Amino acid sequence: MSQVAENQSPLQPSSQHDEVVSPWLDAWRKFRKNKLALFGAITVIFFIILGILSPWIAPQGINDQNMANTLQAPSSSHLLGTDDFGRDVLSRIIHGARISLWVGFLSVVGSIVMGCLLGILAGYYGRWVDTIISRLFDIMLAFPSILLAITIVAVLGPSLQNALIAIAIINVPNFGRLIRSKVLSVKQEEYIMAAKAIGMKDSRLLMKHILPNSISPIIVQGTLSIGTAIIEAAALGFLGLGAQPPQPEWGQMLAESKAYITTAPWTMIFPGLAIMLTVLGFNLMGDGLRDALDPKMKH
Amino acid sequence: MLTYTLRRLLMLIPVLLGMALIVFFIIHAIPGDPAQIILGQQATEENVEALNEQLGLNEPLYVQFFSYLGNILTGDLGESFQTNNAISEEVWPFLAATIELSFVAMLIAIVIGVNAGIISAWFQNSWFDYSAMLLALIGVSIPIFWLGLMEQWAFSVELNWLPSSGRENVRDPVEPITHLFLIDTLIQGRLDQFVDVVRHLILPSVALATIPMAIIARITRSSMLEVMKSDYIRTARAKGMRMFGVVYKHSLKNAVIPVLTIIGLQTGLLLGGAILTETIFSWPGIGRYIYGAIDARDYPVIQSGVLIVATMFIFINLIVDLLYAAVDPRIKYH
Amino acid sequence: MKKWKLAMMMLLIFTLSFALIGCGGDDDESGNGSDEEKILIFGRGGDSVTLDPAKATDGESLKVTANLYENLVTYGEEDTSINPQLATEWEVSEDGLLFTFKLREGVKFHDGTDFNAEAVVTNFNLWASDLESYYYYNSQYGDGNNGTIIEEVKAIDDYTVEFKLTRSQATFLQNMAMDSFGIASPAAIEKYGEDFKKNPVGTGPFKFEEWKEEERIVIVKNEDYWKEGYPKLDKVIFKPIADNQARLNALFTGDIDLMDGISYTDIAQVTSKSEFQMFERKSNTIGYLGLTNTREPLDNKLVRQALNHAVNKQEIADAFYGGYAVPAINPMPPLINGYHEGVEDYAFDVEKAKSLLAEAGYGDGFEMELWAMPVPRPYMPDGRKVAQLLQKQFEEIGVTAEIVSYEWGTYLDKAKAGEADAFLLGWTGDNGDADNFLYTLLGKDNIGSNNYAYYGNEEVNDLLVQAQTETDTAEREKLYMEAQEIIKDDAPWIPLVHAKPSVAGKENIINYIPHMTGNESLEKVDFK
Amino acid sequence: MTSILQVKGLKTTFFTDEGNIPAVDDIDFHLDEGEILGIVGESGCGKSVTSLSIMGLVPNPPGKITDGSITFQEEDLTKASEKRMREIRGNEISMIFQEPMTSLNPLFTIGNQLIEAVKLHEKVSKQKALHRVIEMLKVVGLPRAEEMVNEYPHQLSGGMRQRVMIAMAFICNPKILIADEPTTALDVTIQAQILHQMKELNRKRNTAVMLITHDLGVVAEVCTRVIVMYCGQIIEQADVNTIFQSPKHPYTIGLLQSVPDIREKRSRLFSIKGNVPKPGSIQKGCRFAGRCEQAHDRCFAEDPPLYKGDGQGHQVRCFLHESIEEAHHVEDTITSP
Amino acid sequence: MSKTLLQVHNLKKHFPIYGGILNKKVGEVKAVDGLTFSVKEGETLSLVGESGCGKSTTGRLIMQLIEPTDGSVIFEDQSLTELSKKQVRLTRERMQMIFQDPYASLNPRHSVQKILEEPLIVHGIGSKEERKQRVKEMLEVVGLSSYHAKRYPHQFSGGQRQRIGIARALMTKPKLIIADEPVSALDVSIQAQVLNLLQDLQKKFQLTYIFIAHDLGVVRHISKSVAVMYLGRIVEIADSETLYNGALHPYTKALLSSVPIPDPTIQKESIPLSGDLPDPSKPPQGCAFHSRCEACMDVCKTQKPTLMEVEKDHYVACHLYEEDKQFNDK
Repeated sequence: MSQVAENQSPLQPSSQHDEVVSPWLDAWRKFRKNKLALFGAITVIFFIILGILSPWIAPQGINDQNMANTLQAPSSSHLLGTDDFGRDVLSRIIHGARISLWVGFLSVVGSIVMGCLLGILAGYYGRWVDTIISRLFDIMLAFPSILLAITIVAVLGPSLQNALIAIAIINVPNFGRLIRSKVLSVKQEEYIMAAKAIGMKDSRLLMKHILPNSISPIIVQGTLSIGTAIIEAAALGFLGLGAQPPQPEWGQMLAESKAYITTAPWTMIFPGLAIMLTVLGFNLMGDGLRDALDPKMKH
Repeated sequence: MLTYTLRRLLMLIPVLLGMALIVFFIIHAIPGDPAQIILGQQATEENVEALNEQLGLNEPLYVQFFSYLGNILTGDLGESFQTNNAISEEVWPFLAATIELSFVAMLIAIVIGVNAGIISAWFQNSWFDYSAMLLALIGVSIPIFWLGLMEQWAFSVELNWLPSSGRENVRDPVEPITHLFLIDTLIQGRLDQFVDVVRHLILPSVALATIPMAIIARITRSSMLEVMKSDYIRTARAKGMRMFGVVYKHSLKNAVIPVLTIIGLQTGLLLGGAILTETIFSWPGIGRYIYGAIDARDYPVIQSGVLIVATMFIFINLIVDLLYAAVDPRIKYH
Repeated sequence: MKKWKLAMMMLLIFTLSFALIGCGGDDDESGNGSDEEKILIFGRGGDSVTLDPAKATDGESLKVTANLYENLVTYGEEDTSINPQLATEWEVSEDGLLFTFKLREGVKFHDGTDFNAEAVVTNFNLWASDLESYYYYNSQYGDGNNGTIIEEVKAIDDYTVEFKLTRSQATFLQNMAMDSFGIASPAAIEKYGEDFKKNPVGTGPFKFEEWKEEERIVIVKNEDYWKEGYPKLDKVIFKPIADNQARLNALFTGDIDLMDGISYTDIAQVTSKSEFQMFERKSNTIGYLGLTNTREPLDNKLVRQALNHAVNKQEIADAFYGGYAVPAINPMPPLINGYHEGVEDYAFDVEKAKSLLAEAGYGDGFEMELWAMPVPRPYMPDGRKVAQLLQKQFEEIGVTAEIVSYEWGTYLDKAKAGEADAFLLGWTGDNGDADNFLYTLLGKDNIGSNNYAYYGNEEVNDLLVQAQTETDTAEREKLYMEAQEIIKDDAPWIPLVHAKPSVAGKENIINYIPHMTGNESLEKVDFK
Repeated sequence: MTSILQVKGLKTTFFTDEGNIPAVDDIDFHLDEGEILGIVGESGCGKSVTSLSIMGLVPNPPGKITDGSITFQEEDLTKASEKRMREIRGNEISMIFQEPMTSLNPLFTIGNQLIEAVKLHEKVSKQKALHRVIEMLKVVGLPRAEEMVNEYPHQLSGGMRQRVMIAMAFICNPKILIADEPTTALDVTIQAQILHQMKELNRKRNTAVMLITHDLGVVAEVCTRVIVMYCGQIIEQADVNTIFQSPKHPYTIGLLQSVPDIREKRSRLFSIKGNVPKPGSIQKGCRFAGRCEQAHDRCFAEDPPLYKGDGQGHQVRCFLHESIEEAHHVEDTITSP
Repeated sequence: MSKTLLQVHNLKKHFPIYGGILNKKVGEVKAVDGLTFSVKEGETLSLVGESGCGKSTTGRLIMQLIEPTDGSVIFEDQSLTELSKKQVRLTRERMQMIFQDPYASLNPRHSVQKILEEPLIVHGIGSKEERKQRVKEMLEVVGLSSYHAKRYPHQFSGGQRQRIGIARALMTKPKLIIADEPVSALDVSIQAQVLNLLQDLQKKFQLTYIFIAHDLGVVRHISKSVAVMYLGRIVEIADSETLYNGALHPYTKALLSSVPIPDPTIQKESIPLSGDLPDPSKPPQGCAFHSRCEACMDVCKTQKPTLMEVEKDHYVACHLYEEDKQFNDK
């Protein structure tokens, strides 16, 4: 013992004062340095705040019609103009932020939950479970996703909630596959072997080692998917299969104002820009998260 | 290689069967009576009933499924409820329209996307890199239906440069041979029509190309960067090779593999995902064909249409997988 | 440096693409100069389903066949009066059971065969032989028991045909003029069999040339047309463009000459441009908000009346029909014989509505679903928007309406099953007769069919049934007026507007008169 | 013996987010014609960066040569154009790397990659180049050379690939071969083969070899002269026998003693305490002072210079051996130009 | 004599190779093909061999981390291959493993505290406080400081990480430690530290080691006995001194003479072994080594030699010595 202690005093004296850098802290530091990602995060937060505070900051309500004042060009009283009901476009976009973000977020959470469940089952248990689930994913991916969403909405009936469900379903295989492959690769990692070697139960292994180490790609993919989900919701809204009027969902706003593209382009341009900016925000943020959390992951 | 191909083909069977099953049951779960929809709002009850009988929709679902499956296996895709035409004969013009559009869109996406990706990787952190990648990010963030409308507005309505919809000049329609108009017009030596077809293609194909272009550019860049860091690139440089050779000979071929995957996936997505673009640009393609059929509850058309698209998707990806083997000798299929 | 080569290539690509964009930017001439062929391109929302008019159930099919076929009698250019076409004159027996038509001589089908009495007999017998396929024949001349009210069609001589009925039908001639009953060449029917729907042969001003599905239908001038000097056009192309906006763009870029189904919101755009004009189609439609009479609280007449008072119809007409609609009072458009001018509408009066609600026991209002159709219909271009306006107007009287929409087929199914509270719907007249509106839509017998509102007034039903067999025109009109008065009071619907689904076209188009049935022959249409 | 390569005051710095890290910090050495110079050190000591600096292949960004000169045949490579460097690389100075598995492009045949190496520097027909390639492959002891030119890297074992790399390096008859840990990834039996091969080629073609390794056994077996590096600096330099028989720097001594020897079983290995300091974390003073048993105050305060010259070129960077310098100072100044 | 702690008998692991249209099994790699050996308490047995010889697989087989195709592993008189999954898990309290790659074998998202106390949690040892205490102790034992417990693996150098790995293996006070190439990823000076630590710990806790390595120098230094493996089989097994001074198998001899000796005065000119390791899925007929063996005889090409005791406690699998043996037996 004495011999051991004697030979082992190998650390530099300064090291005691090193701060503890957890992987999350490390990731945050990297993220913070990425200007584009930060810009994305700020955009996203901006829209989130817009969504949360919409009842208070929007100059008008969702459905404050003014038929005497329709299709007004942007002016000081209506910064982004009015639509064909004389409603303030800006207010509707602000209210719409809540809907779009909510749909994006909830549907992605739904996809993640379902995808995780199936992906873990497939990746961890392998064999026939894997075969069945993987084939199911193959089948779902072979469907053109928007067509699948349209069909699901056709079955359930057009509404925002059903659009959300449809979007959640069509994105399940993306997450399922991701998690499955992550589980498979994490399973090969030496620290998993090490954890097994200390006599760990499978369930604990899954919860304490495999899942936490699969989480960062899920976060990254999840962030990016919120963007996609918002576009998908807008597309369904655009086709009249998503949010129902007078809900100011952005895609549905586009559908409603499509006819005015030449006479009142602002009714068309601004909701489209809102979608694009929000999605861009999520994409930038997702990219930044990827670089920070999981530099090895591919685009 | 052959065995691998065969094995992959064999693996398709359960996928296609599963697909047929799922399509069938989802579609039959859609509420609404096809006969009613075919006959319209003003139809009488008896007429509806009679049509249901005639279409075989009174049979139990599983009977319908197996007869449908049996028909498909014998190559019979069924008849459209709406037009009573054999789908196998009816579908090709639509499919051809989509194939032509997707092909051109993919061509644009690949040519611009790959080159932008290479240049970005080559001049990493240059202004070109930054702006190209920001554009690519915007590209994946744009709702394409919105982009399509904006294009129409700008180039067709306001500037009147390009036609806003359709595939050809209606006044001087193309005589279809293959239904791929670019080819048909060339076969017939109608250069004026060819130009016209190209002009019709520009707006929708650019809208459709946006997302894959952006994705391809991003993947090409990151994959190039990764390859350029690899040991064998260092070896190539240690041999005294110049950067251009290194990039175009050694890096590109290696970087192309992930790009190939994406191209495969995206092409598949384009085929089926063109619904929105096709709607906006009145492109008589398969997406609209199926979408219209959903509206009309034209079961055989939806089933067969979706199956055709999915099969194409699967085959394109199979081809991509086989292309890997051509590019990458490491993938030796036993 | 190879970098330069790359840059040069890029430059080349860009130049090429600009060249492509540039060329043809100015070639939007319609090609309708006097020395050239006169080609009219008609843009519309959807493709035809069949070109056999007798089998067609959709307007887009009949829009084409109206130019290929002719009937024994036809409607007036601007109304639904009965005029000779292939029949030059006709007689009706006293009891209304025997119709004798004198046929026009010297008319030939497009395939060169003669039009004669035998051809008429063949057509009518064919239709009677398969009531399932010949849908309109069944609905107009069927007796409801898989039989038909036309007992026999007989060729008296080459150019005389006699129809013998089992019971008198007030609308017999009115029906005869429907586009569905165009006379086809028996030889062609024989020759093409199942494929006849793709190879139409009639006697009309235009001959069929080509049908490329979802792309175009081309019909060309019938050089042997019996009406001297017609048609004026050499060729008409029907081009389906589903999206309204895209269709309008196509009009503006010169890809098409005429378009129907223009969004009412776009009319201003057309009228503001001197190169374009609007053609107004007389209304043959009713757009209404059905109030399902069996559902609480809409089963209460006072509530229905209150809702009627709450709606500002003019606002709807202005906002979503661009003025191309008139507020509706009765369940049928004013051009129809038997329309009751004297019925007074429920005034737009919020206070009145509130007091009626209070009287009905709903002083605090109530909640209901407000269904809006997801697809544009001729009688209502944008149901969701109308619904939003209605929602707002109902809100004024304390009624909270949630807008619900289903996919179109489902929508009809569910509404038919009585699952809707209030629902937007409408109707386009088939044959320009009051029966086709009042009985079809509000007869108790039609509950579960087209009486979506579940309006079950026995008295009204009796009046309407009685009118069906009444051959005296004045007597008939009286019956219908009586029914309209009762209906107004019962308020099973809120009749909203009679839309005038208009057509936009190039300024140089002349003699185009859109018919209220939605389909018209283009024989007189010409370019300036 | 004439020096073919002269490195003076070379400094290569990596500019990273964590600060500027001098991976190679002011090193001087020379490589003589036909000799095998060993550069030993633990990971992160800068030995690989040294070789990349000579080749002009330091990844930039983040790395950059910030000071010093590399004189190859009277030409300063740090000032040479990229075009000139390309002419030199593979032709005058070639290099082989640690990982034979990843150093060959997996998508091209062996023949293709070797022919490319020839054609980059000489105008010969493809046929002739192929001929040269096959011959070279035979020289490095690959028996099936004719077939092998049509094979892909993944079809070969690690040892064979490293031979291919050697063939590629020697095919243009370079004056210098830089071998960066060429056998580390290989099994001992294969290592023996490869080392043998390199020695053979060195002897036959008189190519100077710079062998970078962490394995003292390999150094003893192959090299004629040895440089020991620590934290970006040269700390000891001498001919191979001197280093192994009378090492002077405490680090060299410790390193030699920590190697478990196959010939005898020691009850206990000597071990150097502590860890290699993180790059960039070096404070002033001797870089080894923190781990040195004999360190005294001065070691922590002052950076010792490289004391040169006991006549046999034995140089040590340690205050303990200051005396060498003094004793031979005069002689040193006379011999050096 | 101390008692035998671990006995391995005829241990096999064959990995199937799939192929063909239906993805059927078309062959197998005999990664481990009939190993028999035993280890006594407190001793160190080393498994050496070149890459792909099956030594790491053997380690994992002993731990029951992968399921053997055949054979038995008897640990403390308990046949592990016959135990249920759960029972196997419980034996790991007394049987632990150290891995080659100190970067990969520590979960990057867990702090050192979490990593070290995990074995205790898994086996339900001690209260939270006790566990914390033990982590501190163990960190000191392996030469780290207790304040390191809060840090994450990426904050340590390679040598320190390997110490953490060792500490983790020791947490449950095991009897047997399987060390899979524990020092091959480390620098020479650090390697010596870790080897010394392992030796000290062995003395302190009476540990038994199975030491898997490819570096013959390291092996000689640490082991009591050594088994040399080639293509899934043991070719020679003996007491370490015997083996290093009097190796019998041609492969062992070649291996030993391939090791570069840090002494420039010794000049070797010949290469001890030519050729490459054969493809493990298609090993040569007969003795797997015959394709590279200088002393290859006809019999070697057809018959697999068996492991025989040629001298006392010195087993060799080579036809060269079979005759001697047979002769001796007669």
